[in-house]
Amino acid sequence: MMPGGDGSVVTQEPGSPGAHAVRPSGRLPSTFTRLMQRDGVAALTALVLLLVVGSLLWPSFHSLDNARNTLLGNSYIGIVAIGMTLVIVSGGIDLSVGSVFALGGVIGVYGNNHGGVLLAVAMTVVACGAVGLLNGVLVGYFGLAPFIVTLATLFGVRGLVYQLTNAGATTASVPSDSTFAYLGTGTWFTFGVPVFLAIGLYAAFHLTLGRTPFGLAVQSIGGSESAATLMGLAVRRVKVSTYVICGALAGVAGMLQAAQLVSASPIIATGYELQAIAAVVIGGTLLTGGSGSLLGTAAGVVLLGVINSFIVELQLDSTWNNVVSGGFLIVVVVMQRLLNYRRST
Amino acid sequence: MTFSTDPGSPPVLEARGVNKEFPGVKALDDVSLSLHKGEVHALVGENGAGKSTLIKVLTGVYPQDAGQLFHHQVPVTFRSPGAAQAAGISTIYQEVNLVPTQSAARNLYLGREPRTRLGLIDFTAMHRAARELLDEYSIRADVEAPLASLGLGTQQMIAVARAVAIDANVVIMDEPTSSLEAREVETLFGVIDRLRARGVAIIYVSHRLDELYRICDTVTVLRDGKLVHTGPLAGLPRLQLVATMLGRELLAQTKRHSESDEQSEGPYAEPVLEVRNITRRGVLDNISFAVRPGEIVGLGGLLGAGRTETGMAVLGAQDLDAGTVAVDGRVVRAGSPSASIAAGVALLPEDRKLEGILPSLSIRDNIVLAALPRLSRAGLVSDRKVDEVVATFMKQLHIRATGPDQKVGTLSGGNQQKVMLARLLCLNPKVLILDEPTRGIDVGAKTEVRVTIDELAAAGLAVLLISSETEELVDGSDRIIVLREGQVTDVLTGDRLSEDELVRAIASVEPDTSEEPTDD
Amino acid sequence: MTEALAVRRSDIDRAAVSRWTRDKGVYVALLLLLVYNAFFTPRFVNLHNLNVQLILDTRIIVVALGMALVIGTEGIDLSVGAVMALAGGLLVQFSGLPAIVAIVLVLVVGALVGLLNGTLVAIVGVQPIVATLAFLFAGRSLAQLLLQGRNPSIHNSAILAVSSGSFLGVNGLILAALVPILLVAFTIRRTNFGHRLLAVGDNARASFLSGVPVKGTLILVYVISGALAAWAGVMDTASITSANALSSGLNYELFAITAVVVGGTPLTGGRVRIVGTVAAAVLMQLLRSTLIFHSATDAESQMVTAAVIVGAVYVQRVRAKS
Amino acid sequence: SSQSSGTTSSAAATNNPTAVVASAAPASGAGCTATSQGYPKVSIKGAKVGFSQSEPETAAFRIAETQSMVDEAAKQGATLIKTDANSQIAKQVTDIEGMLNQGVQLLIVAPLNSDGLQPAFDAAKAKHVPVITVDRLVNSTACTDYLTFIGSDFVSQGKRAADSMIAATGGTGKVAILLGSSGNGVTTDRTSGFVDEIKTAAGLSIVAQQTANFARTDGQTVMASLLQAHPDITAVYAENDEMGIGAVTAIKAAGKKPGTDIKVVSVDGTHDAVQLLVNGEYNGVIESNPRFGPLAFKALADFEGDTAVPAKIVIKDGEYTPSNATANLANAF
Ligand SMILES: Nc1ncnc2c1ncn2[C@@H]1O[C@H](COP(=O)(O)OP(=O)(O)OP(=O)(O)O)[C@@H](O)[C@H]1O
Ligand SMILES: Nc1ncnc2c1ncn2[C@@H]1O[C@H](COP(=O)(O)OP(=O)(O)OP(=O)(O)O)[C@@H](O)[C@H]1O
Ligand SMILES: [Mg+2]
Ligand SMILES: [Mg+2]
Repeated sequence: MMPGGDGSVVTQEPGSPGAHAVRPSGRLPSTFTRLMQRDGVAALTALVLLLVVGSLLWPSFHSLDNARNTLLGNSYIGIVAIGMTLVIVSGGIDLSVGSVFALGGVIGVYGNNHGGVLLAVAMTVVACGAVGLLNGVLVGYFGLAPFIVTLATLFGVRGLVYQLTNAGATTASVPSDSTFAYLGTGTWFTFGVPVFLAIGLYAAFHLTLGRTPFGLAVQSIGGSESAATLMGLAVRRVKVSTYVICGALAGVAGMLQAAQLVSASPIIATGYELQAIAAVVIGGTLLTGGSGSLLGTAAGVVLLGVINSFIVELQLDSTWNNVVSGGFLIVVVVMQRLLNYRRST
Repeated sequence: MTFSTDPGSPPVLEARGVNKEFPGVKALDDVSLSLHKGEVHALVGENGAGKSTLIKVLTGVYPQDAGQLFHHQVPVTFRSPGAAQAAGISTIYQEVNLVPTQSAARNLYLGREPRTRLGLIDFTAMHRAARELLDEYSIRADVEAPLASLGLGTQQMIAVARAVAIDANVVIMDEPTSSLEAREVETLFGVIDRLRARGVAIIYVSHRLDELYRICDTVTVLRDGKLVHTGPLAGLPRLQLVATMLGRELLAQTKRHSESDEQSEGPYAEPVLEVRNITRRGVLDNISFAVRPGEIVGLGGLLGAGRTETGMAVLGAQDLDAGTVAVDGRVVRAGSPSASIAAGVALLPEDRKLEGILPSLSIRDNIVLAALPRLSRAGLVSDRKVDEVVATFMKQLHIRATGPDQKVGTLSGGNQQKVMLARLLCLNPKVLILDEPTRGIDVGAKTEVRVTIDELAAAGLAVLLISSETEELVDGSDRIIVLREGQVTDVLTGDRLSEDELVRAIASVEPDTSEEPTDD
Repeated sequence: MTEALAVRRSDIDRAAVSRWTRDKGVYVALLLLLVYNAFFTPRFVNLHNLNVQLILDTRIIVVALGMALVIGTEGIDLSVGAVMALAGGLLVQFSGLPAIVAIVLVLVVGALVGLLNGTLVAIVGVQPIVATLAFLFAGRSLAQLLLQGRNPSIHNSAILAVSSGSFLGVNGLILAALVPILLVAFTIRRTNFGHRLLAVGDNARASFLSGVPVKGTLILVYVISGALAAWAGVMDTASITSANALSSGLNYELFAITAVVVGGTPLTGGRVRIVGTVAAAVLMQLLRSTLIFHSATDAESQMVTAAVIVGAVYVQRVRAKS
Repeated sequence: SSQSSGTTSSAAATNNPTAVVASAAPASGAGCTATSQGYPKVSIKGAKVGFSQSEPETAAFRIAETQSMVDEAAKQGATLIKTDANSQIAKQVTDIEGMLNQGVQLLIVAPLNSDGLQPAFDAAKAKHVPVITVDRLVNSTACTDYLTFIGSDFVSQGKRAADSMIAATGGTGKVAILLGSSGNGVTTDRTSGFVDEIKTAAGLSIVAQQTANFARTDGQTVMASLLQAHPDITAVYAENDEMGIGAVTAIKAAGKKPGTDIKVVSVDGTHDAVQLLVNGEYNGVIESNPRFGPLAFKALADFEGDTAVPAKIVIKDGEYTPSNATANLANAF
């Protein structure tokens, strides 16, 4: 959650009239627990721990090269996870991001080859934002369940991508010295351009979610949609906006990946929706919505990436990657639950 | 204390010939209402009469099927609650309508947040303003803590503060006092007086007649979705108001202890419920008491005193740090309501919506839920027995519905409460814990519920009655245990069983402390 | 207080019509598809083809049954596809044992996965989608490790009989699905557990306070889902006569959820429609084969499927404000 | 994900499906050596060699491919480091860069896609590590971006499958195609090669093409529906063995005899498919030889030893026919 919203308890002046709302002190969580409950701190801690252990075990682990690779390789899913965080905080879910990612690549390459990098960006944002708009309208205005709506677009958009590429027969690529390719392959201070774009987007949306009325509205709608409606918020418009942002960001991520690969692939990014959800959850955002942290999501994304580096260093069969990721997911969510003092059921 | 309103002046807000139906129910049938500047307008009626629906139509939550709204005599259509709010109509809906995961400050300023020069939200300013606002209404709460961590009453007061802080010309309050205690009710009335002085028009819904007569100028009575009376309140006799609401006379009501003192002290009756030294760190501190068959024991105290927690502990809904609960002399396992229920304990939860009803299931499923084990054999449910039980209780408790298949979520609050009662009664319990059993139910139903409780006690049940209404507690109990910060501070019996004594016992431990409890 | 509510006749009619389309939407869609095929698709509407289509659909139906129960508790089980793959892998591992023993062991493992999911959901309090996501990641990989990349064939005739056998002229796979359908429908309708499951799905806290063993109910639901998924894995293995860690049950969690939701079970819990689920699974399979009959490309199939899902869910939507 | 890919010689079908021989026919331009590229000379023995696999090692093809790398590395006394991109191109780039960080001196890559590995190649070039690509041709420049490519295009596999089909059917009949995953280059190539070649037999017509995702279950379900939609189908071309085997179960379930009533031809050369061929329930399997190890290490040795390495190296693979299947069953992977 955002500054000031971390649930810290301010000491109250004793003795003033109406002092009945004082919480019994025995129920107060310890400072440590409260710190860990702060969204994302647990993921960040785990990340630091893994990094320290990895660095101690293998000298190549903490090399700049490794950092460069891990960050670049995960910047795309990272951008996808931003939109996913917004949607989840608003109480929804978006399963279509993987397909939209592929669409973004195809549209971006088409746009670049028919008018240059600006057209590529514009077309990607518009086309993928339109998918988000469709999702958002079906969810917000027609009252359909987000899970099933975006499941349908997961299928439908992938079909559209096949249609556009003639089932992969028409592959489009871009010249590797074009500005478009630079977006994916260029480096600043030896780090890939997508890494900086992702960091910039994280910063921007961190502020949006935590410090703007729109972000507060997103959190409130996730907390209680009916209350948000009765309080006069434009619930439907905000919901639609989150899906539009999510679609557009997934498309942009796909476009950047296409730029890195200097070509678009229609089969890319299957299963990204689950990876993004996993990253968001590991980052401490509850799937029930209401609050969430982009810093946590960022930590979650990098954490999953670092696990992959671990597997490489351990020389394990890559099949173990999924087993370890799955196990790790369980450990993290169980930890989060155990740290959560409020009783369940 | 009626302020001079001006009925001759043009109405601020007016509804003409409003109709609204839900599948199977005509909730509003040709209802008209006009609201004038500086007027406090009572809107009353039985549970399910259509009060909340009218308010929702007035404020853009539901579109009406027919009829027209006028705001300052201009025909209007509010497409959303937001639109009504923007037009200066501020509403406290019947459900507590704040976002539980957000802080009090954010709830207060949601939609109109103070901004810094960069256009970002200025949380420092927001928190400062929120603290000032809550101080103004004597609400003690941490403005940065999530709302869900505050008590129900505090939440309700924050909802009031939010509604009033919006610069409004109409303020609508749907049962604002149902979860408030006496002191907060006074604060609220102060607020209403100030609003009235500013010329704000107010619609006030409550089932508590005392309150209506204290603050309202006009009254509109709804029955079965139809308007049956509208006019000045002063001069309208109470009994006549009630008769207009119900369409019949009220049941006679008795004061319990005046006539049953002796029999409840029967020396032979062994206690059926024995609570010994139950302790839950920070919440309950070494509480002991016993309830005999046929006895109604009241639990009194301020909000957060631990009454609900005590009830939950007796039901075994939570683990205890120490102490035991015994039914019929046998200790019941803590942490397992099913064991307690099997032993004969039943509890009516305080928060009907969150802890009571299964909204999308039928009345039938709701009633038999707890009794399933005894209505089935070898894990298979007997439809015949279920139908029998459901029919019996729907009749006995006068549950108004299209049939046993109606979803409970679509019933009015009072009827939901009766469904809850039916769920407990078909268990044939020995010990009945009733947590705020008459909260939010109309006068007719309230007397029915109270009479039912008396009958149950007479039939030999042990009843633990939790209520924030001192009158209900005093009239309905044989003995009142007063809790404060999780400790038993007093037990009222015999002569001390009066409202004055109860208020004094609840407010302070030492008789000399005036009104400031020495808390920390 | 018991007098009849003022209800006009036309109101009932309108409400009844909207409720009818909501409840019977799947069947209408199924009928429409059959009528369309009767006129426009040669060789489609005949007993033989419909029988073939039904057989092809049995695996999804079995998975969807468990999913329907889980969704009834306001949960979701993403692990079912992975459990199917794992079941196939295990069945091969147990090939030395008598068929019955091998199958039972596989079902037990499926139930154990359900126990893990259920424990995470009910005891630890992890959200279902996350709790089962972990096994979705891990389960298929475990099956891969188990099979070490081979797709070993099954030769045990007793296991193969699950698919190729028949009883009284009814195909083995159809029987293999029919039995669970009847069991689950009976459970929901007539048993204590069925009633409690819906209660937990509607309001878990209220159910707990009413003495419902919420945790036990939830765990049992996931156990059933796991066991049914394992059974579907056995059916799949028998049907294709081999185990395949990579493709067996791939995306079945999504297909099953689709069938359940299109069949009229809301994701918000408190309601389960078994016949609707089966009808929806059949609808989706007939849709797929209709597209095959009309030589649709993969791209077209996927887009049509998406549109049908949205359409079906739209017709059955419960009004947002009620 | 594709379960199969592979290479064939540019030559037509041979009778010997087993031979794995490098035909070091000098291809375009001059050869490529460590000296000519200014790379440091590395002795294979004791060298750290990286192998980047593209897809999960669940398909028999991928296992055989990786195993041949492992075996050959052991034989040459090199240390092999493996990664697996799990069908994600971005991961493959990261994998390769990760291995470079770990200090591998030689690289063998099985690319997931024809495009997209350029960043990895650039990283290798920067560290002067030669890269051999196997089984899928990439759109980069040989010798500069990567050392050499071992394999050929899938179009010819489709062509050879068509030839096998023509032989099996005698040139008449109605053919259904079970396509691999949509959007996959292998699918596109194996389809176009087959479709072009089948035109040479006037009596054969293609009546249906449906996706079965390279998976056995889908092969079965799609084939079952196709048999209903087109009862006159007499032959099936499956773009990998898995789908072909699935089709065989569907054909049997429909009461027809695979191999006789309906001819089945597929691409790969897995043990299961060849066994069906032995049983007479199959009509042809075009091999996709996965055993790149020896060729790859030889090319590396040549490069380091300043023997010119051609831009493209051809791996010889063959075809299982009803007549040679029994004899060669042991060679199937
Ligand atoms: N102002 C508050 N802030 C935080 N927690 C509170 C507050 N008031 C009550 N609580 C907690 O909520 C629970 C409510 O106490 P409980 O409901 O037993 O009191 P009560 O006497 O029944 O009051 P109520 O009238 O609200 O039901 C207790 O666990 C208490 O710790
Ligand atoms: N969303 C809804 N769907 C269906 N029926 C509804 C809905 N809301 C209200 N009703 C029905 O409309 C009628 C009027 O309900 P309403 O909530 O307005 O009563 P009320 O006067 O506010 O009662 P209470 O005093 O219990 O709050 C009731 O019969 C109720 O069952
Ligand atoms: Mg009301
Ligand atoms: Mg209470």
